Amino acid sequence: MVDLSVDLGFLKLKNPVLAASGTFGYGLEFKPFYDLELLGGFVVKGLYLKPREGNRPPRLVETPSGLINSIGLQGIGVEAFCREILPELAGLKTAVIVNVCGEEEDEYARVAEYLGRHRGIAALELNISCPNVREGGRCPAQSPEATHRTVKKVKQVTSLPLITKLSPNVTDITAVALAAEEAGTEAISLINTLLAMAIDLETRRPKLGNVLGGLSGPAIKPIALRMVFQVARAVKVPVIGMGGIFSAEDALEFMMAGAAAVQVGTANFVDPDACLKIIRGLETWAEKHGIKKISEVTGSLQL
Amino acid sequence: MVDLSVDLGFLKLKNPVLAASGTFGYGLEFKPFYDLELLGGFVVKGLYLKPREGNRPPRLVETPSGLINSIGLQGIGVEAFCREILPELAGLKTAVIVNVCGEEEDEYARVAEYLGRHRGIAALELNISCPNVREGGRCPAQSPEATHRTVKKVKQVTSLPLITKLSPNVTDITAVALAAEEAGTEAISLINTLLAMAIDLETRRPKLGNVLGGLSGPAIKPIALRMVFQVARAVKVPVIGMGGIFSAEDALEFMMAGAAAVQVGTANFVDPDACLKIIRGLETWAEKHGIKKISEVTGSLQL
Amino acid sequence: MVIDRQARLVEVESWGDYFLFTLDSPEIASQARPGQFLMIRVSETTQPLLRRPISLHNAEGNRLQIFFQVAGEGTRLLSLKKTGQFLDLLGPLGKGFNVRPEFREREIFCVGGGRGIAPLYYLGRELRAAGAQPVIFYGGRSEGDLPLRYRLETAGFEVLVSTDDGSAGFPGFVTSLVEEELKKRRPAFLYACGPDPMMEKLAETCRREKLPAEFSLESIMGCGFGACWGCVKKIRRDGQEKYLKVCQDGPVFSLEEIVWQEREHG
Amino acid sequence: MVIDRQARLVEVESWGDYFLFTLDSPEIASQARPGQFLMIRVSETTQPLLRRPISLHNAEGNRLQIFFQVAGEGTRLLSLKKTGQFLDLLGPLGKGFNVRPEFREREIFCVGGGRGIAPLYYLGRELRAAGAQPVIFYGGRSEGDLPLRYRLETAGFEVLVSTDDGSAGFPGFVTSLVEEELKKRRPAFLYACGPDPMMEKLAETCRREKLPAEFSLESIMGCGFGACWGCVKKIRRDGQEKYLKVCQDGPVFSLEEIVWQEREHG
Ligand SMILES: Cc1cc2nc3c(=O)[nH]c(=O)nc-3n(C[C@H](O)[C@H](O)[C@H](O)COP(=O)(O)OP(=O)(O)OC[C@H]3O[C@@H](n4cnc5c(N)ncnc54)[C@H](O)[C@@H]3O)c2cc1C
Ligand SMILES: Cc1cc2nc3c(=O)[nH]c(=O)nc-3n(C[C@H](O)[C@H](O)[C@H](O)COP(=O)(O)OP(=O)(O)OC[C@H]3O[C@@H](n4cnc5c(N)ncnc54)[C@H](O)[C@@H]3O)c2cc1C
Ligand SMILES: Cc1cc2nc3c(=O)[nH]c(=O)nc-3n(C[C@H](O)[C@H](O)[C@H](O)COP(=O)(O)O)c2cc1C
Ligand SMILES: Cc1cc2nc3c(=O)[nH]c(=O)nc-3n(C[C@H](O)[C@H](O)[C@H](O)COP(=O)(O)O)c2cc1C
Ligand code: FES
Ligand code: FES
Repeated sequence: MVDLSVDLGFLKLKNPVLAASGTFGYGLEFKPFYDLELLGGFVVKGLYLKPREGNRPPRLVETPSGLINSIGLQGIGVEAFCREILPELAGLKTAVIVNVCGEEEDEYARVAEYLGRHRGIAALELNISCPNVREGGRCPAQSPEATHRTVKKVKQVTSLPLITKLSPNVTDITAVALAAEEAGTEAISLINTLLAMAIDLETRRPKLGNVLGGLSGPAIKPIALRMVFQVARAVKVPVIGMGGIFSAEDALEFMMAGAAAVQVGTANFVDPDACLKIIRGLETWAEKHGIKKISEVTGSLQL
Repeated sequence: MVDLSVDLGFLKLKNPVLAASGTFGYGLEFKPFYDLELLGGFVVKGLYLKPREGNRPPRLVETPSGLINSIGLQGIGVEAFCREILPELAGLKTAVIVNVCGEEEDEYARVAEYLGRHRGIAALELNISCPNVREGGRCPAQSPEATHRTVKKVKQVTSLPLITKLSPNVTDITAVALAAEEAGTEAISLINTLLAMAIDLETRRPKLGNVLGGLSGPAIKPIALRMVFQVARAVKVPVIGMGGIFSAEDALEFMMAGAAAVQVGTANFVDPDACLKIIRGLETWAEKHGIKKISEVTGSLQL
Repeated sequence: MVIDRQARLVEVESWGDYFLFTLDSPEIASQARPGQFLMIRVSETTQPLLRRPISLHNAEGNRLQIFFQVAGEGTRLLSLKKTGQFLDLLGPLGKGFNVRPEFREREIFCVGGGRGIAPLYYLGRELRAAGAQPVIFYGGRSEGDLPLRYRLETAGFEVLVSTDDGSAGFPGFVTSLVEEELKKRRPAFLYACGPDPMMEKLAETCRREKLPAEFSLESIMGCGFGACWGCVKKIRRDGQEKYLKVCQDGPVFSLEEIVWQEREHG
Repeated sequence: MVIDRQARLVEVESWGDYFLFTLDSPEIASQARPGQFLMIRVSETTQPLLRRPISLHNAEGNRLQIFFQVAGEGTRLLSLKKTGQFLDLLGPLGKGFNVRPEFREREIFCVGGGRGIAPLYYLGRELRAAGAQPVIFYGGRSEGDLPLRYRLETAGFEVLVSTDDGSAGFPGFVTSLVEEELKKRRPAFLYACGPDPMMEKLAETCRREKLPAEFSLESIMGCGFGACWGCVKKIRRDGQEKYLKVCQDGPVFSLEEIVWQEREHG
């Protein structure tokens, strides 16, 4: 029997596999496919204070081994979430993590504060890295200073553990990670999507209603893995890796590179039971390699 | 008959398709496949002052719809190039562009100066964006200041037109492009490869001898296209777009986004006659769409 | 809603670019309703990455049928599957057509353009079972684009065909054929599935004629089961216009709910 | 060196994971030499992206043969090709084995491990044509890994087989079998192709026995024709150690040129 549990310090997970925000709905969408309690946890879709309409369609384009999305964080807002959805999730024996959004720095704090008053939330994930809601795809996670300020503000208003989610659209990902760590984040997750574009030759217009979008899926895995490797060597807090994870083997690469846990995003669309398959695959791999505790894999890369 | 020629101001090309540096050898490798004079031009592999051994193998890893390389600019050096190769290229009726490298800023200038004393070179492409030769994948094109300084130094020692090649591993690609423009570059080319990594689960070691490498191919096209779009709107000098171009349709997307010409890289490995196919595809597409001059496509994207 | 990774392809019929697959998938077949769809895995590699949405053309006993046209790489790969191979299906998905008791003994127009004909066979069967009289309109560019004509006719449906080039049936758009028929008879309801221009024209006609209708919409889909918010269209519901999910709240919407947007990109 | 996008697959033989393809490719066949290889397109999508290097197993008249083992996604896709389909080949590539006049009437050892046997059939034919006496050593993990044994024997070659598990022929590594034979006879030359551990062991033996040899090396290849510098190995030539291209300067190198590196990653 392999021990799949991982301890992030502020949070114990029964296994290192979390479903990524924006790809797992509010969790309930996946109930027809498997028992959510089998997951290490899941991160619900990003929430603002108010309901959001989201971006103009088309919102998706497929690209070679990848997917560009420009959803623009359509959602019901934190109040409706706490009223209508959270009660259904709160009893689950798995880590429910809420992805926190904000138009400006203060909104992040207000959403976090609101959520902090409710039960059933294991941690907050601070989404300062969505490329789909600001002009030109900009986001706070592109600046160490803005990252530091936002994390700090949120830490002041909630005692829930905080995972700060970084953007890959930066020159030096470690600088941003260190800023988040300094400001007191309990963990770092990365990567969000890469700012991208596609053009329709017939109409000569962008394929996405919002012009730019975020690239995810297997195409970005090599970039994500590099960034997780760099960040894990730079910070002391646990790192949660993601970007194109479609198999247990992919997840293991991220763990070897230094991730304590992983998130699975786009794969959930292709195979609704992707997380489950990955958890089982981790177990099989560990058994085959005589590994007793999966957490031993974290950072085991040899240079 | 479609007019495929494009005028970059400092250089007229018979068509907008150039073979990209590092993927076309010194040009001669492609002679068995077609007449090099059919090309708009080609960029030879990056050259330093001295011969270079390159990085430790393995140097290549395939990833979903992509390729990571860590060649490390193995090459014969600028002297041997001018002595042994250039005479064979100089007579060709196509634009021969030389990719200029340097360990530090002064070396770029010395390589450029040396090349400036030879005939048969249409332009220099300043490779300040290779992720495979410095610690942690860093390069001058990650800083507007270093970019400005390097371009300026090179401009002082040569009258050959200069194309500055940018790195995608930055927060704000337009800032770097503007710095290069300010320092006097005649054109901007982008993107070089994205810093990436892959891990071998069995050995628990990086798959590349050099640990990190640069990702190219269709996987990165959506990111490259976005950056070309951003840069073309920011600068006045012509932009040469590349990153995952495998078909005439891909090339057209880059042109609509603002590229005056394109470069074809990794595709040359898969189909040695990729550039030729793309040139023919451009012609067919233009005919079908009643376009008389291909250069009309540049920047024709509607928002 | 289930994942069936072992749906055996038992029969393939094809006409040029058009394919009719018969699949063994007891669990999905037992839950299916007309207007619902499947998400089908077309490749074992990461390219193309996503499943492809394809309507249920029919479900009977343990069997499903789909009818599709090769539109790009994904449907091309699907078309290469051979009898005996297994397909990986997710379904049935979405809300289907609503067949109402008051349709009994009334004529119901079912209008399909091109591949949009796919769900109307199943719908026609359901209408007939409910005692209604389906009239199937089938429009295509040319005679070769009407491969299901014979199948629909032999199933005993009244089938009216049109071709843009006049090579078969009514010469002109299927929407004009519907207009012509409306001069002659008054159906109780209209169902439609087809390309955007056809749908917009039909919407106009229905509004003018005050003919209640349901339209099956297409949209690029990330997941097909409500998890990605990628497939939305603007819908008027409960007095508000909002982006609803085509995969979950649709693909069938009632005509008056649909907000026809200025032409979307792409 | 040509691109042949219309190489028709005329025959497929297979044994478990191992495949022997016969292809119609007159132009490549007419230029080919033993030890050279092809770069084969395995997918029409971008995944897998690169062509795959596969040795020439044989060339005769208009026909080429390749022999390969499924190692991953690329070779798996290749193995799915059916008779009558067309393959997209680039070749012949690289420098082949050097067969010298002085081999005439001498015994020549040709050592292949696993899929490394692939080029030795063609080499054996060439050696025989040059009047030499090839002795083919064929090692595999188990009897099932020696699918070409019968083919080599019926071609009239002297074939010595070994299996790691002793299920056929000499029990043990093929390198030990070579050692055993060297106690009995003295060949003029040795050629080898196989997995790294086999090659390193053989290199030791050859050096000790002062037996001249050529080894065919493998490497991950970007292009196969010298354009990417991706396939290099450290080679001692003209008094210097440098990274030479396996695709262009190899894949065959003479033993004394090869610099055995501490085990590479990956
Ligand atoms: C609910 C639903 C049911 C459908 N049922 C059928 C059916 O029964 N038979 C059938 O032939 N087709 C059906 N379609 C359309 C089918 O899904 C698309 O033709 C297919 O996804 C195209 O994939 P591709 O890889 O072949 O082409 P691509 O190369 O992906 O695209 C080719 C063209 O089709 C467009 N396209 C891509 N995806 C979709 C999509 N999901 N919907 C509409 N257009 C798209 C692209 O923008 C492009 O212009 C249905 C679509 C939906 C949403
Ligand atoms: C000159 C040359 C000639 C060859 N001739 C033959 C032959 O005749 N028959 C045959 O069965 N195989 C031959 N090979 C090996 C064959 O090219 C690889 O097995 C194949 O490329 C693996 O591709 P894949 O997609 O199936 O597996 P992948 O999933 O790409 O890889 C599976 C495993 O093989 C390794 N690998 C990948 N590419 C290569 C490569 N180019 N060389 C060696 N290992 C690799 C990977 O690191 C991995 O461990 C030859 C290789 C070279 C370089
Ligand atoms: C359709 C879609 C919606 C997303 N929405 C969110 C979101 O609401 N909040 C967030 O932090 N990340 C969001 N992401 C990013 C993912 O959580 C993840 O960081 C990214 O997709 C990379 O992982 P993947 O390649 O496994 O998908 C979204 C991604 C996709 C594809
Ligand atoms: C094997 C390889 C070697 C490369 N060498 C160079 C080089 O010497 N100089 C340079 O400026 N870019 C080099 N590049 C980057 C390409 O020129 C190009 O910018 C990049 O690959 C993106 O284009 P593509 O996706 O079409 O390949 C190299 C790329 C590859 C794949
Ligand atoms: S396709 Fe994902 S929500 Fe509709
Ligand atoms: S494989 Fe490209 S140089 Fe050898």
